[in-house]
Amino acid sequence: MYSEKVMDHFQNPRNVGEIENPSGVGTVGNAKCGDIMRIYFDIDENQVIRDVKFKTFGCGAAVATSSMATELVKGKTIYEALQVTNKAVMEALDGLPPVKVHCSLLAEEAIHAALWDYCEKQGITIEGLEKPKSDISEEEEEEDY
Amino acid sequence: MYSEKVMDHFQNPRNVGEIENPSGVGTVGNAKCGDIMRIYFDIDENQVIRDVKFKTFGCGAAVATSSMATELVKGKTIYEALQVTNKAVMEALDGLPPVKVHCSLLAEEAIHAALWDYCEKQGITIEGLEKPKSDISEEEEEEDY
Amino acid sequence: MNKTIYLDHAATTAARPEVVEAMLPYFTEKYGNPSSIYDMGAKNKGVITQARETIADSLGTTPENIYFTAGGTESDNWALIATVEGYAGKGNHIITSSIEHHAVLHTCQYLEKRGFEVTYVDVDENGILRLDQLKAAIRPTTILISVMFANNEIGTIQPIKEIGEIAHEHGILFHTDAVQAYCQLPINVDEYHIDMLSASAHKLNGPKGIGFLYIRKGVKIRSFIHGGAQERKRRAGTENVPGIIGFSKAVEIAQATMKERTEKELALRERLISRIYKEVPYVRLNGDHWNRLPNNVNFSFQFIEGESLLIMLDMAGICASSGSACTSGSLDPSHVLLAIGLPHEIAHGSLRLTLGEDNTEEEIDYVVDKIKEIVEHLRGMSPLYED
Amino acid sequence: MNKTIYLDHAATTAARPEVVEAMLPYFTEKYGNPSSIYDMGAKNKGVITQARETIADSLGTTPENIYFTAGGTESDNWALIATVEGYAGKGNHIITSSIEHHAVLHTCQYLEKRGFEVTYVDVDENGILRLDQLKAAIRPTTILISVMFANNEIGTIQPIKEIGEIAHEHGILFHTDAVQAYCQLPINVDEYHIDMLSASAHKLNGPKGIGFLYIRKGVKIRSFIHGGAQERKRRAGTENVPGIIGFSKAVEIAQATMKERTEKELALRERLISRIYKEVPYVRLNGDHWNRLPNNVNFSFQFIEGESLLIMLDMAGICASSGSACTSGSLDPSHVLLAIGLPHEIAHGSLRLTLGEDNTEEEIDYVVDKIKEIVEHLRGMSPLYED
Ligand SMILES: Cc1ncc(COP(=O)(O)O)c(C=O)c1O
Ligand SMILES: Cc1ncc(COP(=O)(O)O)c(C=O)c1O
Ligand code: FES
Ligand code: FES
Repeated sequence: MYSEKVMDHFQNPRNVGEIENPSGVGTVGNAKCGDIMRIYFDIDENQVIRDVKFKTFGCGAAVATSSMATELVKGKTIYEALQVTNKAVMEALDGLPPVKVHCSLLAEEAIHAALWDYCEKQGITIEGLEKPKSDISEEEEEEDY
Repeated sequence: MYSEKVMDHFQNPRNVGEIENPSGVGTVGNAKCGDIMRIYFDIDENQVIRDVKFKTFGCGAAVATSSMATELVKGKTIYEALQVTNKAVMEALDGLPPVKVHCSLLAEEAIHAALWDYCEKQGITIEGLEKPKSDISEEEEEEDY
Repeated sequence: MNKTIYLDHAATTAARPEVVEAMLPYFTEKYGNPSSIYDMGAKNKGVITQARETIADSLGTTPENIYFTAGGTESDNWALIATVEGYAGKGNHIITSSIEHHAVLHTCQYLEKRGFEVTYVDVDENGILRLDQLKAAIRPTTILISVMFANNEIGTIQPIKEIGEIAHEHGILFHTDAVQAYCQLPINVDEYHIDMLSASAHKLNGPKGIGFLYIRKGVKIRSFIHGGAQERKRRAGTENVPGIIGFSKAVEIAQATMKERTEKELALRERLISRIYKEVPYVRLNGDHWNRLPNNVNFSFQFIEGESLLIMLDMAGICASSGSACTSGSLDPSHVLLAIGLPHEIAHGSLRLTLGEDNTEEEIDYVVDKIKEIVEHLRGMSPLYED
Repeated sequence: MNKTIYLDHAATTAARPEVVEAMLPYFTEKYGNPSSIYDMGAKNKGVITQARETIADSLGTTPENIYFTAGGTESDNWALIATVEGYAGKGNHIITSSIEHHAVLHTCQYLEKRGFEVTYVDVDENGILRLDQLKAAIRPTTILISVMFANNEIGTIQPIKEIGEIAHEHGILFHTDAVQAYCQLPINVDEYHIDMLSASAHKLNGPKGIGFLYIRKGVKIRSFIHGGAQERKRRAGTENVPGIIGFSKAVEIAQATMKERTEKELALRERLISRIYKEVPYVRLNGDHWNRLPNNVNFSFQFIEGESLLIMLDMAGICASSGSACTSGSLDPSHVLLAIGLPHEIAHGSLRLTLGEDNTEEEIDYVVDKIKEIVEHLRGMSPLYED
């Protein structure tokens, strides 16, 4: 059901772990599927993401999107990181099955949550960054007949 | 579905045909299955059935019961013939499938009808012989759930 | 002739060796549940999708509109019951024909008990639906028209395209029971405005116990069999993977050979019809001679009764039927033959011969000879026949 | 280990070679329609009756009470829908349990939409029905109690005899979904006062797409699938002869080997349970330890999520599931695990391993080792786990 890229990132997830005293940390979940994702940023004085780690309690897609999303934002500025959408993550993973699209939203939202936390700590705002939801499950709809 | 005896009488029916100027003839049918049976008697002055013939438009069981019933009454007195029930015919044929029991009733009824015709012509009555129905289909019930 | 001559292909057919071969691995090796996560099971989901594609292609549609069922009967029940439940808000009236298979007729009767109203449109003496009656039967509350593509007893092919257009113009759903027509006639569901179509694998050299219902995208049909999330949540129950594979293999072959096969059957059919017509007196061909399935012959032989004829044919090695196999055990004459105007006793003397691609001219000639012999013998016993 | 270790026998099983062999002739040679008059077809009627006898014997009943269906789901739907339709004059209330398979639960929800009332009786923390609640739920209008024999996720066996007695005393019909229990546990329908019982062949090394419903003589259940006169006019559709043969062969073998097989499974089950308990921290065995199917193990591993675990097991060649296969595609946690009181996130980390007679001790040991490894790896990634 998953692409090779997904399986690769699932089996060998990049950036697993925690960062002590992170510049920003964000935790989001999906009450519906019960999954939880936490992303830690170490951001330098130039607003570049020097390091990023994640912990995920979730399905294969959740693990793989965490891994890919962290790869995509690593070394980027916080403004660039904001552009990393769930679509970009899915594309980088060669796609996800329809029921798993929400898992990639979890990754996008976790990045935003960590950025928000960073901004709050720094007392800055980034244009276009809204206060992230801690539960993304409301956004979804199920196919209905 | 049929016993060997039934198949034998179906394939080689005994007493098929007509009798010219019969002593008695009876025709009965079953409106439900559409089948029709006609039995001809040649009865001598001692009330013995000298000859018997039949014609049947009907299923395999109808043909076989006609054949067997005519065999059973041949050479018998009219009183003995009255005792030939559909049960006796079925037994002589080693049984019939449940849906085919009515076919043997057709044979019993055809004998009665021919006897009745004989009695009318002779102006006599036989105890226990009632006016036969020309359509036996009302008697049946179907298994219902 | 020492071997059996099978002339009851409308009742069921043998599964082709290629079909059985295709199924075999799915019984013992590739037996995984398609809903499973592990590869051994999940692979079967892909395999089912391929089968769905093969079938969708044969109807000019896309795979997501094909739903597997346990056979033609379930498909018919589903199409009727779940549709009228889904559209009960719109109305409670169904139109069908008087010569449908019992899978449709008895379902209609069931729905009548539940308060739905059903109009049974008549057919003409050849079994063709009276389109004027159909049009006149339409009410504002009509939610479904269900008319079979071709009849299982007399082989008459209905004017499906016209019926589809009428339904379409009135915004009424159109279901067709194509159990007999599917893979015998080319069918395009869009061209014919068909919203739902039932088929059954065992009628086309596939396995028994598997069928499908085509449901046009957008039709708000409910589930009929409730439970797990299989078949896009519309038909629950662990998928019959070997059955599905066998079905799609049978369709693949039947579609590829359709033209050649039906031409051959047509030639045999005409030989059978013309010889019987010429050589047996007091016969009647039931059903439209030309608007008819290429493999169907249905004759009534006056003065004789069907079962006796069938048993004697069986003794001569010939498998035939008097109409629908599903009604055996019932004593009533065929509702189809009564609907085309046959009197009771003639309806009782009917014989259906349905051809398959393996039948030969030699077989047909043998069958005609035997029929002549047997009909003569039975007429000799019949109180209705005076020659 | 290079070969696949199959531990999902509750989802489906491989058809045994003997089963497939028994079926084969009925695809290509003995393909006749059992409702036909000619010998080639009519013989199959006898063959089906024999199959019915084998199955009837296994339940301590007589063949006329066994009706073939397309699987467990259809049997459940039939038992519920057609019974309540048949007894609607008596009342409109159904009692079932909160941990039924979706084939029962979704059918109940469908019936609720049609105006029937359903009480879902709770289970205790081991999944055993609360008999006091059951008794309290009975109303004068209660027409049916449906409680599964054993649960498909946690393997808990219900006090069926007690439930049957309660139903019997109150003159209420009792249906049991025995899809998981049939041929794993001895069942006598009379002793347990069971009026209807559902089973599915593919759970016991038979083919997919065939099941049966036992209906006690006298129960006025209507048809669910309407059409031809098959199955004593109660279940229409051309009989799936190969499926029926395969089913009865599977039952014959499963009944003969039951004792030996389940003893073996029980030993493996206990080895699996005790090793996991000892060697993996933060685990919970779901379901009653002893009132449980001999082949069922269900563990929750705290802090990890089921799908990841399953994929990693699959990569290690182990086929397992998180619960019911039919709900894959749904994101909701198992209703069964919630019903026994598990919180959401723990319900998400559950693993069902269901054994079969071919599993070995060596396999079990390998599986435990792999589980330990994978659970540790996943916990290392989990934001919920702080060691
Ligand atoms: C026209 C028609 N509809 C429906 C059916 C039912 O199909 P099945 O017996 O495969 O369920 C049949 C054949 O039996 C048929 O000929
Ligand atoms: C308890 C229970 N009931 C019903 C079913 C449905 O059976 P089937 O999928 O064969 O229709 C299953 C298995 O899927 C089951 O485990
Ligand atoms: S299923 Fe929820 S994160 Fe994947
Ligand atoms: S079926 Fe009517 S006489 Fe046999």
